[in-house]
Amino acid sequence: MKLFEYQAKDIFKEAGIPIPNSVLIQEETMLEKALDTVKTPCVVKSQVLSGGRGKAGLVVFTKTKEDAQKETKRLFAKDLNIKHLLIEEAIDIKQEIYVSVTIDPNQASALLIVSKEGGVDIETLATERPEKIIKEPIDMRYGLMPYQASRVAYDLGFSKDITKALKNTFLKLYHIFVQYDAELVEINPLFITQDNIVVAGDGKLMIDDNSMFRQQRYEKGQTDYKSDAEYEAAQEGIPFIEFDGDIGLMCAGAGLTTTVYDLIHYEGGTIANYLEFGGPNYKKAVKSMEICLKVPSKVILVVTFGTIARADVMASGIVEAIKQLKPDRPIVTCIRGTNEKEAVNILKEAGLEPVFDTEEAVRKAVDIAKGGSK
Amino acid sequence: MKLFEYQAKDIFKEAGIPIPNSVLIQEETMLEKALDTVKTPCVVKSQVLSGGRGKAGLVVFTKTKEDAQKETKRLFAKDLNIKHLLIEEAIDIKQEIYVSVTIDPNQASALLIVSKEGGVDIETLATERPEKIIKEPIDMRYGLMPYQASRVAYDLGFSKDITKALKNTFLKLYHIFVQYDAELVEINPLFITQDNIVVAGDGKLMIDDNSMFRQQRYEKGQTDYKSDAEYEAAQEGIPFIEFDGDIGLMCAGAGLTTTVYDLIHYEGGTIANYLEFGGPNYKKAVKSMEICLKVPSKVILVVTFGTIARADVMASGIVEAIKQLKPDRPIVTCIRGTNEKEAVNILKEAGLEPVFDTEEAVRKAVDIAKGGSK
Amino acid sequence: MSIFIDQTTTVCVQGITGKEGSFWTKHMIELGTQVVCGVTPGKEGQTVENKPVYNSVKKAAQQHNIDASMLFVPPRFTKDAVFEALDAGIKKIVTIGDGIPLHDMVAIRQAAKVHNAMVVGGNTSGVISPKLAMMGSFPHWIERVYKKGNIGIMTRSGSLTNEVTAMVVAAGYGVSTLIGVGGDPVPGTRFAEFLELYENDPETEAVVIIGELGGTMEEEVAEAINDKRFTKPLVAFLGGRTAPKGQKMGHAGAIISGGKGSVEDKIEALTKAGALVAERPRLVGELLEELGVSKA
Amino acid sequence: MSIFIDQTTTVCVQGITGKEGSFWTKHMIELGTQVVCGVTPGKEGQTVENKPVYNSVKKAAQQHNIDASMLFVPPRFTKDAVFEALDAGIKKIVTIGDGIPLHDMVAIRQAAKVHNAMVVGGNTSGVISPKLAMMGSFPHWIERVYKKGNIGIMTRSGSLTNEVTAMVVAAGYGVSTLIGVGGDPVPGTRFAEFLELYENDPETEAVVIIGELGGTMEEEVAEAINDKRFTKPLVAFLGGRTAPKGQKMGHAGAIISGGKGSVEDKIEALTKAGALVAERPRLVGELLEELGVSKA
Repeated sequence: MKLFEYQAKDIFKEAGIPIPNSVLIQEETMLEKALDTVKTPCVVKSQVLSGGRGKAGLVVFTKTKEDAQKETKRLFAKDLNIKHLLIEEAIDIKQEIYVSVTIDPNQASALLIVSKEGGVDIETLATERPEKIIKEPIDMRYGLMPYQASRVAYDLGFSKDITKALKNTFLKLYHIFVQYDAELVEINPLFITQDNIVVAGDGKLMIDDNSMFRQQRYEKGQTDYKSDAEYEAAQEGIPFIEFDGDIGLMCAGAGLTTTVYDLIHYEGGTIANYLEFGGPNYKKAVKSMEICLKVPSKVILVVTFGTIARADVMASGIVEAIKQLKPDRPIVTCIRGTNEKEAVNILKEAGLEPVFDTEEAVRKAVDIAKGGSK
Repeated sequence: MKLFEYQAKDIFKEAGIPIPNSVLIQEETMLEKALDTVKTPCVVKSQVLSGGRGKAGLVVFTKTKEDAQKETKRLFAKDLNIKHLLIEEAIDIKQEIYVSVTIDPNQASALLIVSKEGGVDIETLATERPEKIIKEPIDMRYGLMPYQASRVAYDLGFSKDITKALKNTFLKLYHIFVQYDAELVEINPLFITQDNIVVAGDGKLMIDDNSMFRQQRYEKGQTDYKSDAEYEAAQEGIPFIEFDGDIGLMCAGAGLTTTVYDLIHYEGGTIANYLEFGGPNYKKAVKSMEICLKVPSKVILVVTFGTIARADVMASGIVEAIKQLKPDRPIVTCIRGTNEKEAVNILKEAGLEPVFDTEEAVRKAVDIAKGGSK
Repeated sequence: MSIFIDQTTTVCVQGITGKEGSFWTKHMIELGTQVVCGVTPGKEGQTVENKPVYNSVKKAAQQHNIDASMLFVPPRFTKDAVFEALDAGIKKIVTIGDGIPLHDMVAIRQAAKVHNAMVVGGNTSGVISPKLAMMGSFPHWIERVYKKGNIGIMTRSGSLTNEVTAMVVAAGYGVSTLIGVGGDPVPGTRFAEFLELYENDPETEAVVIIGELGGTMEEEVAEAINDKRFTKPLVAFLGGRTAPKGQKMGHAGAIISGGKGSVEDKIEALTKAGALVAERPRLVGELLEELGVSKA
Repeated sequence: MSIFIDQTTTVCVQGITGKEGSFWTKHMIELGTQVVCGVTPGKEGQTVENKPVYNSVKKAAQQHNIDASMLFVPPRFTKDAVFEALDAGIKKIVTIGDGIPLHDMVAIRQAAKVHNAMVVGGNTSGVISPKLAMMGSFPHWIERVYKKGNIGIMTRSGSLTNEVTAMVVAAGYGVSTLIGVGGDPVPGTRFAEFLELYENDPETEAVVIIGELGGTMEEEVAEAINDKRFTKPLVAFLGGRTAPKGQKMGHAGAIISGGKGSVEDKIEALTKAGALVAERPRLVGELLEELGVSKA
């Protein structure tokens, strides 16, 4: 689960990492009071989870109260669908640093990643000038040791005060990483102010979804989802992503799904949604199809090759779903795996024309989507 | 630092280990109210740090209110110097178990120690029937893993409910061990009641003295010391133990001190006190002698062979102490080590007769104590 | 003979009395797997498929010679169960659980390294050598997939494995040993770490890897070929060529892999190393033929 | 030549700019020790006794070949400093700090084992080979104690070491290498673990151990003699024969050592193994003579 900037910064603050003075607002009318605390010049920051907010005009520096009002109005406009703005004091910046803690899957360690060239796109920096990036492996049995944090901080070559503040920031960031079962915790940029204070300019914290059972603090609410269909799927525990193409996908397994996704593109088709029909969801055909039908699409394509997810159970589910939901669009099925012969019979008996080859099923769905034969 | 039973039990309770219903009282008049909560039959338990409280009559089972009153009065009598009594409900016991967590210095691991034969003297059991004791090594990098706690619990052969409760008790006890930087945390006996509940019958928790800087919860108060001299020494950070013999010892280093202790006994002498004059205390001669003079003794024996603790500094200190305090008893010195020649000169100039050999010094002190020549 | 597991490997099943555990134990034995015992705390004295159940792996290991342990354990208890197996000296462990906490998997992989052991999984179907033995949850009865042969298969995926393997079999080949390393970001053992086993396995003539976007496991395979640590023919199929970017892992994920991780990068690395990459599952068989791999 | 440290051993001093660090660095060099550099975070660029100071051990190790590290670091930072030295690949570490937290010492000893390194201390004066080199805080200028010779000495104590060693020297002997293992309940390295070094050291003809009540280090020495891992003459002096019982450690401490730990037990174990135990410091020299140990 990806947290919003303001949530990450709350956690930083609690851990003792300095953050800029700021107020979170949910509507335009709250700005006036926020500016009593924050003062102009300030930064108006849209709380959205996508990257590149600056380039997209979703984070704006404003000099005057009037500017701030104008930007707030613009960003709260309905079509942008932004729920929160963070009104944050403008910091007098001397330097920007990059800091993060994440996992190194190969070494089975955590990794403290630091660069003196923060603020920029760190991915680009990693490719073009990897020597600008310090990577310190952390044995998670011992945690980040003070000597490591100290060594990395000194290697950056700042004055003693800043070095000490950086060392403490690294140690606190690692502590957050462990405490929140994080995939990634990142401060980019970490400001060094003209007064030689270290302040978190941004905050990213991704909690491992598999650890949510022991991370009770954050639960996703309806406003955290892009659409009602995604929210409804999440309530059922069904992985679901909405796109804007023509073919609704009910597929079992991430690997098979991405492959079908590729095959559809090879055939010139487009995807309306991803829905994970495998794993524990294989018995949830009715609910799954109900969610798929909420998304505009021209055809629904079901592809499975199941192991524990039995083909006959899935076939029966699809038949039941069609009976109950009476879908307004064609359904193409390619259901294989355990008890696949029974599955074929079930589908045929219900009057469907099951396909048994993935590529053939994909071609059929793309044909329908393009307006070809049903 | 050794905690009292009631302090250890507070910690058990916070950690979720069940303890008997109890009330702590500081004077006789508090019993009445305590018995409103606890009811008779109850156990009246003296809160002292020495072992073998049962045999010494310091823990008494009382059937009636009158019994409880009688015992409370007896135990609060001045000469026993008991500050707290724990009035505890009597538990209907089916079985007593021994559980502790401590360190294995050789393996550099922690050790979960469990025996189905609790309540008895575990030291004796360890010598006589070691096969009755389960020792589970704990890699402190990982902590006590649930599978280990489970395995040990099942090995005891109780019903499923009790096994589960024991497993949880082990895990919680280890957690306390880590949280409090313990040398030892012990529950002996751990009761299994007639209702198959697991309850801590006693509690011992020894916090590592070297870790007290990060264990802020417990600080020793004046009432935790056996005498004013011990309290005063502790305030100065000077290790000090009071005995009831004739020779006051100001010695540098634990090894040399125990050796001098042995040599005094070989010569037929007895010890009035131990005072650690080495380490950072070598500059505290005046304060050290002041403390020694508070304890009844016939002679004060100073033995050192110092490294960082310079002999000349210690000699000057002793001379200064004699000048300031005008001791009422003879002082025998045997001060060696760095700058020992200067030390001899300093002592001689002050009119003392420094000895240079430990055995000779011991003999001289014992002679004086026995009433021989000064 | 085969790699990792064969008909002589003695297997303990942790979580044997559960629904999944007992179901797949039956099928593992059916295929020929030497399941010798099981473990479920509190169930000692029971049997499953006539195999004795113990309260702890240590106790099981005192009674039986155990080469490998198969875990049917919920994800949140997987770390504990793996550590228990390692503690009992077991060097081959398969865990299929989907949803193991990330930090737990880091601890598992590290502990396995320290113990010089191999943990396969999680989030996988396990390991199967058709007609010989399996540890996991494969529908080995689907003959158009689990046919014995001379192709070693490694995969990060579940149903895609069935899809691709069915194509390999359709082309006239069969499988020596199939290893599902698992779909999690930190698998217990990585593609490249199994290559030595395949290299030394006389039953394996070529290897197929079924990869996908993200991570660097496929690049590590390319390195192994470059370093001549693996010299047999190798065909890869990679899902996710057209997947939308950055749906999940952020910048730092990309940094660790030094800007690698896209399917394009993987194709480039593998192709440079001399492996063939199939565009569609159907083509995997064709490419094996192209490399002159014999049909049994 | 000598054991653990000699005039060729290159030494880094952690905490070199502190009062203690700079004082003893001077004396270590004076004796002949090859101090090559020091470490104090934030003091890089300075020098102490003409030796360069670095911000981290890693950086020091990039500039110098370091065999051993000497720590003058407060007890509460000792664990971090030892781990830093181990991380930099240093295999011999001496830490003299008195007051290292118990659980930290457990971590230190365990990490040392994992790294195949030796940590001497804490709560000790360190290691000295008279006239050659030292790591620690010995008043090596006291000639009636630190005289070169053929007796290896190991001790748990500070001033008692001076007391006993002075007696050994008074009897006409001298010291090959003196190792203070330290007075804490969990020393980094134990008596018996040094015996192999003394056994193989041609400069050492006999060993004296200065022990005391508590723990099992002396019993382990007896075992090593029994197992013929140590075959040279050995004399022990043990303080605390008449000490009041149980002033500190409770029951569990006694259990670990299986009821051992009293001076009586230690004397019995050592005597059975064939070692001689001196009743008083003065007698140590006599017993060495009794064993026929030659005077240099």
